[in-house]
Amino acid sequence: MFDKILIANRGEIALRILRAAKELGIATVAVHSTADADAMHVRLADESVCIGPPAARDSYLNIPSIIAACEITGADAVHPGYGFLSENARFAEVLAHHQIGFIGPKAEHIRIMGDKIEAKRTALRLGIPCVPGSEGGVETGDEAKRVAAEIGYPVLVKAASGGGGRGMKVARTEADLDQAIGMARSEAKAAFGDDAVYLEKYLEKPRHIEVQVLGDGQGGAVHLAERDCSLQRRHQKVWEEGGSPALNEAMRAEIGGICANAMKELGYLGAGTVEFLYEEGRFYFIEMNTRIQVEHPVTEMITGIDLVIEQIRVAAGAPLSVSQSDIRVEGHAIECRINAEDPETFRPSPGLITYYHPPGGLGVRVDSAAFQGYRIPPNYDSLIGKLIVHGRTRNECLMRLRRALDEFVIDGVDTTLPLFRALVRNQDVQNGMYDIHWLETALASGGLKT
Amino acid sequence: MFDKILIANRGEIALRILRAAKELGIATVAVHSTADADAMHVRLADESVCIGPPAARDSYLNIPSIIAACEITGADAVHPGYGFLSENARFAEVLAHHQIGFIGPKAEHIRIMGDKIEAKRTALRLGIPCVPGSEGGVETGDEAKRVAAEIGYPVLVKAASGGGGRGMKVARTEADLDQAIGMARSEAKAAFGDDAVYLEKYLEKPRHIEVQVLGDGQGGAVHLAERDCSLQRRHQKVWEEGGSPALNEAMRAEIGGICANAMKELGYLGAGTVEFLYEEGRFYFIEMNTRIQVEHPVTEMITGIDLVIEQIRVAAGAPLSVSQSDIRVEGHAIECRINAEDPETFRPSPGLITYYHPPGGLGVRVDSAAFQGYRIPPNYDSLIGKLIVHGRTRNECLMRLRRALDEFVIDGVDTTLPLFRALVRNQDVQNGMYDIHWLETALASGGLKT
Amino acid sequence: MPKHDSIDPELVRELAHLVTETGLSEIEVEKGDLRIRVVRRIEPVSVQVAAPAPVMAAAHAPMQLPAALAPAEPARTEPGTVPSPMVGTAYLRPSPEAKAFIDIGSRVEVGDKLLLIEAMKTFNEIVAPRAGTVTAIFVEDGQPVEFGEALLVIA
Amino acid sequence: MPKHDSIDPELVRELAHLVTETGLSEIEVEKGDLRIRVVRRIEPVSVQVAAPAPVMAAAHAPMQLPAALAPAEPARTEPGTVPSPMVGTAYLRPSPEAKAFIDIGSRVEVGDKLLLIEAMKTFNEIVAPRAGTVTAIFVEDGQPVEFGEALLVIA
Repeated sequence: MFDKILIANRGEIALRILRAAKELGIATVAVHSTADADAMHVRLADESVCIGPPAARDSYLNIPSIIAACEITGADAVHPGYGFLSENARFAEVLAHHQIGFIGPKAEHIRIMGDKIEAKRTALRLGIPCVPGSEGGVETGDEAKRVAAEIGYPVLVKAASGGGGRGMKVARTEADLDQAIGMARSEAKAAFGDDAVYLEKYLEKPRHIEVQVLGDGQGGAVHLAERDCSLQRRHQKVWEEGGSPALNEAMRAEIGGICANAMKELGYLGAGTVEFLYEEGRFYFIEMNTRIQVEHPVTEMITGIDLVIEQIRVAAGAPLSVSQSDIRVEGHAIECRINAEDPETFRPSPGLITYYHPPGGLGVRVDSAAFQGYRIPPNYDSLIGKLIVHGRTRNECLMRLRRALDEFVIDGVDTTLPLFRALVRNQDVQNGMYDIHWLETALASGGLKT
Repeated sequence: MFDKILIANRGEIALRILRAAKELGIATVAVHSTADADAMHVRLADESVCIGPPAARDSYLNIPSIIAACEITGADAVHPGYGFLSENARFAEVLAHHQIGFIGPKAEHIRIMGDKIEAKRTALRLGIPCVPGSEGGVETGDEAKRVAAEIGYPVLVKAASGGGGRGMKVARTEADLDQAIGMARSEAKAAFGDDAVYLEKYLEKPRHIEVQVLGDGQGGAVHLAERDCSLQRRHQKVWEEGGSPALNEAMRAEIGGICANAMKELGYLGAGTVEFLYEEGRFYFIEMNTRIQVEHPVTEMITGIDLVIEQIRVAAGAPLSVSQSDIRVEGHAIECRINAEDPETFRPSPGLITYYHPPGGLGVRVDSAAFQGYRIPPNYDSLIGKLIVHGRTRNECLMRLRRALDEFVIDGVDTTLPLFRALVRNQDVQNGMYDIHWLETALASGGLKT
Repeated sequence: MPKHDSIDPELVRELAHLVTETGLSEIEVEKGDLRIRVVRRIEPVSVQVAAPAPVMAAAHAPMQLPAALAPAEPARTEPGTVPSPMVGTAYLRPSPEAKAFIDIGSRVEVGDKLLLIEAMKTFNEIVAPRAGTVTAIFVEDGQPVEFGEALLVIA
Repeated sequence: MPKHDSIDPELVRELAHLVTETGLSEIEVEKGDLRIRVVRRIEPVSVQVAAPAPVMAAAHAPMQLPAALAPAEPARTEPGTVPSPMVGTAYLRPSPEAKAFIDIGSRVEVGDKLLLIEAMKTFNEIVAPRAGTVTAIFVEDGQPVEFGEALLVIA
């Protein structure tokens, strides 16, 4: 096991990692920019090192500074959290070169999953379902019809050289196909000078469902069920829950089993998330995140397994402490990402927290580095805390979340708490009837006035 | 189901009840003395009524005032919490007379368990193991020897008219018995003018182990495993955990089954606790508490069942929502009672909380009515919060408790947090090797210097 | 010569808004013989008024928690105020048809009946603790009252 | 004659923002007969003791959290202080046997070598940003330094 872990991150995830290390009896080093000198994890760490000015590229993204901090403190492993250097394969290699443990996957797996094409190719090879399409371009109208019939309507006609939505047309039936291809070709020709197009299945109202996996790099791998992260705004997850209101036990076991087997075959090490779009009973691979995720507590609450502790253990060479049959999903959990933002305009609201009182009681967890007197620096993202609530049923969980949100007090800055108070009272949310467009639509229609 | 519950209590348990009611969608009325006008549960309740001055007898114990508060608010049930009127059979009857629900057991069961002799008689009748003894007085030395041999040495010779420890002698072997009886008789004669003595099994180093039960008053009853509350100071529980480090699965199931069956036979309604002394594999009934207990969260953490919600449900006439086979003990939980007291002298420390920051993260629960800016009134007990920690194993739980205690900040008043920081680091506590005398001894020897 | 009406209420209002806008607790300005001080008490904490009798809380909106953490408002404390000695329902007349025990302007002696408070089907007579004239009655017939709530004033 | 409108609300607003921005609790300015005082009550946080420089924290005792929540102290800011531009290990001499680049009292010109900071097996030369006399050296040979940590003073 490691003796001293350097936490190469900030905010709530830095505190989260610190907690795991303390619970394992491992010493901690917090590195921080000058803007984070007063952060809670810096105060709670055994040692701290200021590694640079506020700009992330000069501090949290500065590999030489972080290696130097390891050297002067004698840290024998680094936990990168999420964001920053967490999916930087070179960082993992530099650490290895300095004989410092990287609490994350093997560099090669970070690299594969960081490349969209390589990732999809790997997923297909491992038996993970992907969005079906024409593979290459379609030449003739007949070929297009054959492919479209295979993958099923609606289909998306996409410019091979495309981007930014140009050269993209939806064909809902075979009757639409010729026209869609024609329009896509002309747009593509005009925009990119290349009229080659290909077909892909078009998902109209998909959900975002992701499977948490854990591997020991020695052939051991398990899945820890799924999280539904469909409630998004500008591709940022806002509300995550597990299990997904759209899945049943059998579907959960099936997609989970597929992911766990894929990770076994890959020899994957550490925590990871296989992300899917989900529509009408089918899963379509989007990407794999080779790190711990913001929403990992949802999984911890329904499985009782501390994912960060498991990350540390397997990075230190231990086999997984749990087998698939040990993992039981108990009840339901929901996470709300509380941002220091105006709950209607989403304008960031950095500044001094003048009053802070988190909710308590049964089934309520708060992961936050905020405290009364903390000044949220304007230099980083606006996530200041996560409220995670567990219940024996989804309904119990929703009722508990409602009362916990009503107890939560953060004064001095704007927060998205009012948005969540509106969401938990919304009929569609209560019914679990939402897809990845739902939140944007509800916000645009004013249906979530806080 | 009830529409509006009046919470006839204060402090953390009032907040606890409020949370359960909110999660059930039931309106709440907080009644309070003038000293508690600013309390958190008063602020969070839908309605509040000031029922009297600080002295409990004029407010929280004043039955007419509480009934009047029900009348003016239209509350259709009262939750009495613990202490105050919670085990007052007459209160239950007065409420019934006013057609107001009492969230607690039937008055007759409160009455039986409130009378030590009647309680023991009932326990014996229901098959609950009690401290073995001579039943009546022992006349001759031979009779004494026969009885002592039956119940096993050491035995306690007690004056029939005794009290306050006078006329009590321990006989460790048969050789000691005659002398012990002689001395007890003379002391008893001198003190009470009656030299009648009787014998009881003497427990030298017992643990305090209690079984949580829940009945629906309709013949349904379950047990929710045990809590070990041996760490006590002046008969006040300080640290409670479940399961007991002294029991294994089979013992847990056995004593739990005995208690559940007893409650079925009794037709018990609501939450209750059967308290035992435990020594060398045997349980000895002390008393039964016919209310929710301070340490109930320990059980909630290992079973996932919200005991206060269950109390409300069965009081409203619903059958139990769980059967014995649904109840699974998962992991281990420990509760620390955080008092506003000097951690060494235990002198109460009421006053203004100038900074308050509870710990967060996985497996950590805080039940507290304290907040920054709260002034702890000098009129009531010094319990200001409970820290309850859950882990998959007792060791994980201890490590998590340690880090949570290190995160907990309460400034402005003295608290017993430092005592718990010492306890969680103590070898005997870590090994679970303690009995009901351990804490007093450790404190007296200075072995727990904070 | 300075005249009191040379104090511009608009300036005071502006300062008052400023103190709120900026989240401050106090602003004081002085210019010549003009001095204006505006204070906003913010910390739930710092103001520990001695045990105020809070009027019955009207259903707290669940989301107003921050506000709810502000201290309860102090009770009316005009001299001569008669507080309710119990929780219950106040009645101003002995029976629905009868006339009220007292009206504003009534002259009362020590021991005169003022009103009834019903609790647990029992009507409790509230009598005058002092002699004087009733200058205010805060409760209406049939109104629920808390312990310590101001009932009326005998001046 | 003093006129109240000579009190500029913009100045008050600016001061009000200043008190918040700086984390102070009170600012009072006086100029001639004009006096403005803005106060912000901060409570627990209000005790802003100048804490010790966040030099590498020596193992925080786990129980000293309340104290640990006090704000970190400002770094040494004597004029002429040369802060470390990077994390690493400081060396005062080019090799273990050599003599130090500088001593207290040394006269340095812009660009003169002051010390080395090793990070990732690389020795980085730290040179004088200004001319003057070395009046203080805060680090010892082989001592780890943080970003921004005061190395020495050139007066």
